[in-house]
Amino acid sequence: MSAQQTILVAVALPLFGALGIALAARIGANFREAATLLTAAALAYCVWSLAPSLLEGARPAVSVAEVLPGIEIAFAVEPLGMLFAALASLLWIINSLYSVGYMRGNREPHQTRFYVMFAVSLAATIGIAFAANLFTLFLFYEALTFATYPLVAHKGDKSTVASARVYIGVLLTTSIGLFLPAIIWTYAAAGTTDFAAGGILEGKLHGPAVGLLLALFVLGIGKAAVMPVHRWLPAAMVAPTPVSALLHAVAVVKAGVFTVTKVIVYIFGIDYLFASPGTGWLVYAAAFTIIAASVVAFRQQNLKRLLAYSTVAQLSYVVMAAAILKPLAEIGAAIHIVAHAFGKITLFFAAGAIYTAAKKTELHELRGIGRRMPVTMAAFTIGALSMIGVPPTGGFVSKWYILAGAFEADNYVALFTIVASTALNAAYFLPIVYMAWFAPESGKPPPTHGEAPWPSVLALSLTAALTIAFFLFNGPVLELERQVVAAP
Amino acid sequence: MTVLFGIFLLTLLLITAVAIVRARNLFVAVMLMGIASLLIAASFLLLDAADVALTEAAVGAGVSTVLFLSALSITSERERASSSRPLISLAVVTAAALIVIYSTFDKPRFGDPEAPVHSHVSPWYIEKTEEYMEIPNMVTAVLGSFRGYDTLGEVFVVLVAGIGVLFLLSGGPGFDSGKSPPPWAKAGLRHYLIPRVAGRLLIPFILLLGLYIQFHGEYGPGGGFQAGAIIAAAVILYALLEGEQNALKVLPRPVLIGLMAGGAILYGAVGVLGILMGGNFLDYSVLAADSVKGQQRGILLIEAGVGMTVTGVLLSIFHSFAARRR
Amino acid sequence: MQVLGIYYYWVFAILLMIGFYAVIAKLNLVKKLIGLTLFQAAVFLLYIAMGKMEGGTAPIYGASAEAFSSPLPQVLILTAIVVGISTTALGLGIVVRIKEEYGSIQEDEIQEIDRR
Amino acid sequence: MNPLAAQMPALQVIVPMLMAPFVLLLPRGLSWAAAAAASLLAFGIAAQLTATVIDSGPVAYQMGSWPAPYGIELSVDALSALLLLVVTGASSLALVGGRASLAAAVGEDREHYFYAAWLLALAGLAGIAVSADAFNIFVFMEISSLASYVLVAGGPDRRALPAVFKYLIMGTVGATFYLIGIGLIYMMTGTLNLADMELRIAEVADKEPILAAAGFITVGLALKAAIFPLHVWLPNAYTYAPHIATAFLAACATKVSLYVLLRFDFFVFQQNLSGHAFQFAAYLMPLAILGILVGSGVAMFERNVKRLLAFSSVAQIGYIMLGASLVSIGGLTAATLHLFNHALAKGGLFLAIAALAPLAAGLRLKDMGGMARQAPWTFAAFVVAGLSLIGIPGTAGFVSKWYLVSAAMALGAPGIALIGVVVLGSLMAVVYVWRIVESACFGEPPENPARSAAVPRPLGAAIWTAALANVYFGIAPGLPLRLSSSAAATLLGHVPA
Repeated sequence: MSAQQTILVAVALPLFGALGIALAARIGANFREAATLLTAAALAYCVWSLAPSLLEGARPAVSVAEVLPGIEIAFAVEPLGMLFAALASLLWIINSLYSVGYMRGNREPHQTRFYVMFAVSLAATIGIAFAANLFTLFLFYEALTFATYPLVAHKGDKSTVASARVYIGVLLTTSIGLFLPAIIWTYAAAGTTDFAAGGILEGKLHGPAVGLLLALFVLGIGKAAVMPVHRWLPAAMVAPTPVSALLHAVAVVKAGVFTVTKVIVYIFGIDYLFASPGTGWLVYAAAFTIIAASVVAFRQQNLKRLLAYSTVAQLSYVVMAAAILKPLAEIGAAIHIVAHAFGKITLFFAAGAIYTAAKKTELHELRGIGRRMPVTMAAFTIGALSMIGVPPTGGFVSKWYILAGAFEADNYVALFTIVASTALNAAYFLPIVYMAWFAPESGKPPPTHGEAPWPSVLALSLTAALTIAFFLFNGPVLELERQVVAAP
Repeated sequence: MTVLFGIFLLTLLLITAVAIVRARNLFVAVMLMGIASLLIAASFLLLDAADVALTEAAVGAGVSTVLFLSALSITSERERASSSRPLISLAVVTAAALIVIYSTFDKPRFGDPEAPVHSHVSPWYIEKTEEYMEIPNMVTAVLGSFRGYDTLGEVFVVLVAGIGVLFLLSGGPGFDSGKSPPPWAKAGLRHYLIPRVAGRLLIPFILLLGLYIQFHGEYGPGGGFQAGAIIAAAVILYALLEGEQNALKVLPRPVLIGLMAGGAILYGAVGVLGILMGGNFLDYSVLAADSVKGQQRGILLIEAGVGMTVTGVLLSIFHSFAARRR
Repeated sequence: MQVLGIYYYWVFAILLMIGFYAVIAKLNLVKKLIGLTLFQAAVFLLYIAMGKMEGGTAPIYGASAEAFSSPLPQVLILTAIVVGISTTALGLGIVVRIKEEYGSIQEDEIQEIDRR
Repeated sequence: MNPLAAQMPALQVIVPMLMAPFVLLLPRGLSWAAAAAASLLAFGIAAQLTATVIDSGPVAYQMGSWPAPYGIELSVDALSALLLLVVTGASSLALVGGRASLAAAVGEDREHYFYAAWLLALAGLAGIAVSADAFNIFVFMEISSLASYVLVAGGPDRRALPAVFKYLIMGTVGATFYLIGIGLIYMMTGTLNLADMELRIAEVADKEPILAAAGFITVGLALKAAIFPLHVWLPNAYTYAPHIATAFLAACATKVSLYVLLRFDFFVFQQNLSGHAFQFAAYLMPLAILGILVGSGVAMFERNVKRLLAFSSVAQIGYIMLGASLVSIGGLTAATLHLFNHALAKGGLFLAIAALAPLAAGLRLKDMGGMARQAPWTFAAFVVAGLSLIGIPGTAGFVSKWYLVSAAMALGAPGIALIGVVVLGSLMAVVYVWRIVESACFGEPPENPARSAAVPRPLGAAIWTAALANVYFGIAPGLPLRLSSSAAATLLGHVPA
């Protein structure tokens, strides 16, 4: 199989997998779950098989159809996309494992629809990761929005549907109202929307137009959840936990910040953007989002909502890192995508496991729960440490690079933001950890539950392990991402 | 003299039109419409448009009046409320009229032989009718052949109207499948001696006039449409005298639908024959060895088609209205 | 002759206006159709008047005739008259059905019934 | 070469037209089959004509073999070919899929009248598209209009009757305005042939009768095309017509009037009226913008699904007008392309409504509850067509909006405002499409056991054909794009640089 074919297979595989899952569901639930895991594994194999050649500098590309003159549906693999696809495909396996435990443990309805739409969402995610131009990316970006809608509205009751309406409303409004005009503007100015090393807009736009276009992109890519377009993310927390975990901690939000990074690196070009006036505001916007979201997270009483606001803040780390416009910071942005993914998915898994086992969702209910669910809470602790950025977790590595980039750019706003938000992160995560391990158990009659079903526990242990592993073995990833900012 | 007469006719027309709009009794309005039509027809005659005058008289004073009256007998005679938004309507209407009057400022002089209407396309028709068709009536030549495609369209407009009325009135609460016709439908004016005798005397002459106009159209004013209207009028008169059911016995519904469809098919078939004989659609020259003969044959056939369809449609519409339970 | 020529166009305009007024302002559906008929008849007058040629005769070849009024506008209006009566017939068919369904042919009353 | 090939422009019209009287005479059981066969044949002819136009340019045809300004000429160029594909395609798809739905709406005892009227509507619309003669266009406009009145009047609800009466009155006023307009032009030029008219109008371009004629023709056709604010007949007519007829008419009826408007404004007037380019843009652009915003705005709050989609049509006509009012290659390409793409989307949506309506208690939004579960496949197709209506990439609707926005962008600063309008309209489309989707997916299914069982197979196939066409022409818009850019070049070729 040539690299080109592998790309196409990787995009199509989850779609056929979805069909297979729907068919397997007619035989039985076990077959359906087996089909899901099989598809996930096959996808991961496909995606990961592309990595070695990429490290050696290959850039496989394939074009599918030319929609308009100069506008193609085409795929090209480059380090950023590779990292994102590899991350999403790896975590899908673990997430599927977790879903089996969660969905069965909670006796959720419409499980077939859940698995099918999940597979479709993954196809869209891989499409985003491998898109060779803005148009293709936008196509899959919208596909991801629509594919995740039924997952968010899974419960189907009134308040869920209302939240799902906020979700799709914000995402569609921003993408059609801002992102799409930005793409058309780009096309009108540059004559192409292809991602190219060093950017395509250099010399094509001047003065405040650059800042305006950047604003259209950043606010239009609603999935990146930069304030004030972050509202959909807390709203999406009405979804079942596996959806929150994979999609709203990994695939969807990461698709957002991934797109922002890609636009900054491959459409504008960091040097051009750095030289253009009126683009510095993005650091401030991201910084504001980080601080504000952290403050809001600090005030939350519901665990999932707290995690959601923490995600909003962490996403803006990536945006801010990309907006620092220095090579080290761009690397930091890329690996923060990975580091945050491992940490946040662990936290969500833990939250879901607690809900499955103990039906608890509020912070004050978690007193002493560490004694009943030690594995889960251990994983939660690792995840929380990664969020704060404490070694030996992945979160430390990426923060280090972002800090280095901020120093390089003499960007004191960014420096201050990182320090301040670290303190805030610690302030809202550590009390939970402390309470879970050391506070006396409350509640009458005293709870009798133990750990969640084993697939869930296995899954969250794996991701916790990955969080630590990323601190220790991040060499290949760093090497890959250096290529992003290497001279074209 | 002509000028004064023309002005007199037009002024009368305007007065009638105002009276029509103001009349609260719809029956009166419809009768006034007939008069207005006759006035318009007379004006057309003054303007050298004999064919159009004949048609306007047959349609406006004849067919249209019959249709309106049949509809009124089912609905109601009185107009209840008057107008809505008269001021806005007046404003819109005045604006339209002002544009029309504005448009007449720079028009060619009335009757100017050098006007584009007379100098561009029209002389060709006047010249070539003789050459290609050897028939005196240029209106028939243009209608039947030079612009025969328009006339084909016209036939199908009539056909749609027929289909539409049949469709609309073949359902709904007033639909009566003919099983229990009201007594008047059987009798008509049969018990009134004088109208009956006079009418019966008239009918053959009207039919004859219709046939004459049908086949004389190439020489004088007339043609399929006018003939169809007149023949239909004869049958309608018969229906009024002898009762609608008896008229249906003479020309039953399937026959009427056959006439309707058959006329349209005949017209179309003549056109298709043109293609089959190696010409274009509606090219009659190829219908006979001699192209002039072919043109004449073609015009005769399509006029027959027009007559059939018009007769069929008008009678179908009349019966559809008449058969409604009221 | 020119007086008559201008007069034809003015009558066309006024007749158009009268018919159009009945179409928009009248609430009775039959009256609207009557207005529509007048409205169309005005247009016929426009066409026929422009086809008239000074000193011409009806466009039928005859012994003495030398100049003819144009046959083309007459043909167009023949077609237009037929189109007009077809529209009227269909309109009347609809009015009859409206009367049967609603018991009224007044626009305002029908709207009132539908609103209920 | 096939000897019939030269006759294609005529056959395009007379095949459906002549089949209509036969439908009246044939046994009742055959009327649907005859109508569908004639419609499919017409579609084949349209495809053949399109191929000819792409290969070797416009096709002209002399009716009765009479030379051009004297006889009636037919001519098929890229624009008419595009329109012919839309008209015949919509008719064929609706007829093939719509038998059961129409039988239920119209009643089997009178459906042969209905099918005959359908064929005449098709023939009339096709006749307008191929005609190159101003008066001939009037005649065929009346055939199609009268036939459409019959189609709308076939609706089972009695409210169809006042709706169709309003449609008839406004349609006839529009046609008569058009007739006055061509009468005035004829008075000044002595010709009815469009090409001849364009040449001869140059000498008299600034005379009052021509200016008044431009006004009458524009207003008359705007009435027929339901351009805001002359759209008032459209919502009720579309709402109460039989669903299948709505699909057919919504896909192509108003488009044909728009086509004639484009022909007149660009072919006949554009080169010749002094300052006309300015007038066209100045008068139609605000109306187009208002149409987009008001149509979408009303659709956002409308409760009846069909009327919601009808108001969306008012907005979509606004997009077409907006593209045309830019008077540029890009704008006209966008306009003609949207003409094609909107027909695909709206046709698909109304076909899906035809399939869903018998399953629901009514057509209010809340009646749609549970539709996604009851007819998942049909509803999926509905969503695909809905996405195309919004203009999501990967669907046909996106391509035309892309062109529209690009054309507006070429204007510079004022273009930004237009882009704002397009974007706002699209967002409003998201809202009204999503209201239907949401109530179908998550609404309470009404407690009404009297629902019929399933969507008929042919209708399902027709709906999916339309939905897939939306996707296909969103990914590979080569054919319509080629036709519409060629049409735009031809239209603009008549405008002085």
